[in-house]
Amino acid sequence: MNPETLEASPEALAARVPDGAMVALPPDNSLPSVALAKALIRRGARGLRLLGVPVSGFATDILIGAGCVAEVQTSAVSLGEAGFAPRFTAALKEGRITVRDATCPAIHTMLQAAEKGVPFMPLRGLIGSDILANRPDWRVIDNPFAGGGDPVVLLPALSPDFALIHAAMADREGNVWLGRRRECATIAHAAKATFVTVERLHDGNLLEDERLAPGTISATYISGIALAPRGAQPVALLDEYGVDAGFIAEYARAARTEEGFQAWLARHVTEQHEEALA
Amino acid sequence: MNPETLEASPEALAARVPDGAMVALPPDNSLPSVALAKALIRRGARGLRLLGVPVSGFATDILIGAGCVAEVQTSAVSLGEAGFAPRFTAALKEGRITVRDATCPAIHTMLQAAEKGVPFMPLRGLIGSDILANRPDWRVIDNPFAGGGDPVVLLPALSPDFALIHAAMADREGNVWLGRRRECATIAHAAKATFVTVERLHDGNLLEDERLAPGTISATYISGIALAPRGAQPVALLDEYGVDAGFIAEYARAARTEEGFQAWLARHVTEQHEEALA
Amino acid sequence: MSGPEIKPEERLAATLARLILDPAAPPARHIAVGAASPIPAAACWLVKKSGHPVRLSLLHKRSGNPFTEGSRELFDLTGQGRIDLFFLGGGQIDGQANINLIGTGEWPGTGARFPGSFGSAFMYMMTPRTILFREEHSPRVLVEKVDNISAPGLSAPGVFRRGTAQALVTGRAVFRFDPARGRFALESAHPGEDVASIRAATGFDYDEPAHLPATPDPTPEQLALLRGPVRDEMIETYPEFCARVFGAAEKKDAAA
Amino acid sequence: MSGPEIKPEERLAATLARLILDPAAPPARHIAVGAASPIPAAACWLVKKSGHPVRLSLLHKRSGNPFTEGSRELFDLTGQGRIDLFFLGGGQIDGQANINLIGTGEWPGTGARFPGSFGSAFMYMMTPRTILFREEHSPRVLVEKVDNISAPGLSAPGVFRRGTAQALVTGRAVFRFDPARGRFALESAHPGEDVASIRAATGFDYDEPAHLPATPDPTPEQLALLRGPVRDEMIETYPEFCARVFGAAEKKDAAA
Repeated sequence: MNPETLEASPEALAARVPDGAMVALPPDNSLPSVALAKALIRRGARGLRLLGVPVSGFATDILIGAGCVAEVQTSAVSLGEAGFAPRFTAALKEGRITVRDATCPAIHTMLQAAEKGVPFMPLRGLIGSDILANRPDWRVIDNPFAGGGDPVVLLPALSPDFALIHAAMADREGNVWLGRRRECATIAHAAKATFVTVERLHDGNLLEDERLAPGTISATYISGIALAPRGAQPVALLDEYGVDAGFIAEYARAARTEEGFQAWLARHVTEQHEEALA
Repeated sequence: MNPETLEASPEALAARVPDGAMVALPPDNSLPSVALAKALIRRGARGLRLLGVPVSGFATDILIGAGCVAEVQTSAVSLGEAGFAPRFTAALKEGRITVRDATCPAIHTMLQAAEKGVPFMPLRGLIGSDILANRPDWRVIDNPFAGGGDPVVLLPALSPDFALIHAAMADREGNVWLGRRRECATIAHAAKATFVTVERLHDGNLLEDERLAPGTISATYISGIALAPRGAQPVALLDEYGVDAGFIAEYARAARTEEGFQAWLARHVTEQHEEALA
Repeated sequence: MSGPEIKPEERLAATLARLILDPAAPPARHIAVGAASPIPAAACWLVKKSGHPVRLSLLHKRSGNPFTEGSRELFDLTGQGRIDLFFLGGGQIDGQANINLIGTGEWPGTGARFPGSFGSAFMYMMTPRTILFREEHSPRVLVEKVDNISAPGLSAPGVFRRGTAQALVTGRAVFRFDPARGRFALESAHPGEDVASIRAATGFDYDEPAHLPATPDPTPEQLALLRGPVRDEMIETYPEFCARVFGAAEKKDAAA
Repeated sequence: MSGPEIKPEERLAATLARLILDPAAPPARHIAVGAASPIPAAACWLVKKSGHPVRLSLLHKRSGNPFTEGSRELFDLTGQGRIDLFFLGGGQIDGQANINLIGTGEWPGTGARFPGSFGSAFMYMMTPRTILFREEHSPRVLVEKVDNISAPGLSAPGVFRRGTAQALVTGRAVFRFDPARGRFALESAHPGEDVASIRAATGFDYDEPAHLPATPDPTPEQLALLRGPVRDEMIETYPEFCARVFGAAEKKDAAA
């Protein structure tokens, strides 16, 4: 592995994410790095522009609650069975964040355009939705391959500054295995830098193993890796551990109020870490 | 597996490919079904329009030599270390086939447009190439996201009638495992029907296994499967067997002449099969 | 089995299954079901366990997730025309079958904010059939005109669109949608409801039959399937729903 | 080791390595090498084994193929701007650095047909640096104007392009390309060649220095690397080349 790729901890990766950066996160149960979100909170990150690929969940809500976020671009913010995301909703109401609503395939498409190195990509649908009406950065052209009168939306390429992913394992070359959650590969291809927390290191080269290579992101795209066992919790990691629905429901209850959220944050993010370091 | 998905033999699949169909084939060592190409020759297929994704090799050359092909759309036809593809070259010279030259990423892009259900997709490069000048079906527009004066090529979606792939294994649900050769997944997504020959059947559901799922194409896209052990030979199959360079070199020598090719064909495709049936 | 009483969720699942199998509609060979939709999922399993050869793609099913390109694959599949039927809900649904998953008040939801549009702005237009489903049936949800359009029920001529709403199923009734007229028609009311109670609970205008049928009960065969094989398929993804509707779970939640 | 004699392929590999490391050119952090290119591959391995931190993506390397999206990934990587240097050849190469992989005569190669353009029409324009490499140096290959343009050496103003040819290396000489002038300049001639022999073998016009240097020999260190660690890396992909150039293979061809 490139010597600077393997960092000592999620904190060391978080220190490399500057305030104001555009940070892409996969949704709950699709390999967001909750460990890195917590490390960003602990370092007091400010002004982050979050991108939900294509929707946002637990990690986004705690980053918003902790005051790290200026803008969220996403197709939805939700805690799944635990309901609406309380800190997102409160921050939107109070005007503390800018929300740029999208729709799931549009987010995938903008990243695919960046992955391909093209300035835009078309997408069907969308016409007649107020999402389009509120996205001056999206355009409608007349499909040049039709005889005329076939409007189609063009979406601009989107290249996040950072993708933050939690994967099952990395090898010493810096390759990362995340199995079937291949939208994470597209995020990594589109992002300027990708930081990955992993459960464990893998002996041997993931790309040399025909069974593991298909679920691997090549080290080419990976700028930093840190070990963070259980780093997706409370959300699920493939078949390795499931979602902790009780924990998220408890969070949803606590985070209904600012005070409740701050107490939850102290207990589960700030103090817990200080205890671990002590 | 859907009862009609598993066929008794490659011949049964070949019988379902009508004359004149557009047939997509991956290149040598990227999982073309040579077994299906041979079965198409034995059934006397005519007028096929072959698509090399993105280039063409051994299977294309024998199909052309056997008179099955009317048109080839590809970025190159080559036997790799064994040199030019002799039957392709001869047929082009004699005007027996139409060649539509493309360039590798353009073929991927046209299939990705079909995969996404959009009428076109842009691609950088190409401007100034005679490939573009000879493709009236490709268009240049001014990038609507730039201030003007940024020409970019738009390529139309391309949906082959059939994709013919050789994979390592299929399960009884009709899912197919082909590992890291994920361009085959894009071909299957874009094609109207995908026929797959496999080395063997796999017990259990490939999509339920987190280690195998990332290299699996879902049965959703698969219209027919047949067992064909060593069905990629003489080209390679992942880590299961390598390319038989000597066999291909011998083919390249034999196929320099029409007579040499016909003798090769009788020995390796027609008679061999009759012996196996006897 | 949890006993003979028919739960409202069971009736809704059977109602959705009947709409899925509607012989007048285009065939539903492949149905996708979103994450937070246990009743539509139950309806799809009921169709499948009744012996109909339908392919189900259940989003966020942890085991046997059908997608290997991540969540992008659902939208690509739909773009390809391979998904025949999808379910959508809405914080608001209006009489032209527009849905609002954004929020009330000014954009982007200065009144009540909903989670967001998910893939609706694409799925609604690219799927031949959509069944709108929302248990809450009130003037707050079923409005004359949505405050914000996540996905439109109707499109201008020339705009590419494969289909729109087939029907709207709520906790009180079933409506059919006629895209030519841009208008719902009440088809049946669930037990306990009548013409007047539906009218009072609905914020948009709609057509009404001279005689309003009751939404049928699930058949005993359907109930047996729901409480047996359907529950078994759903328990991993929706443990709380299965416990509440179908009775005590026999399998353990894999995530517990 | 196969002995002290310097093979032409070894000189070419060392020459390409020197061009890769040219401090005046943009950095080559990630180089991709096409399938049928053993000499450029040897040059890249020589750079890497000399201790320079370069990432190599070797197409069609059966073991350790770096791509998990199939061959599309090379083009996506290049589109992203992550590939710094690529090698291209040509059935014809002309004085404006246009390359022809299509064929001679009318489109699509009614004279001699070549295999086809591969990814050249994209790679040449999207890579900051391209080294043109063709061992045959004759008026048949190096022509005044190519019959068909697979990929252009120069683009009209406004056409998006990251770079073009840095140099042209043949079995006889090294040329530098000046995109501002659209013209090659002879830089050095390999042993056995001189100003007149190069001029006679070249179909296009080019600039020539007052005193023509000889292309340097590989250093003893470079030869040791080529015949040892470089050969070991290449033997699986290019067994015949390794046997011919570097001497008897110690490893068995995996495909045999």
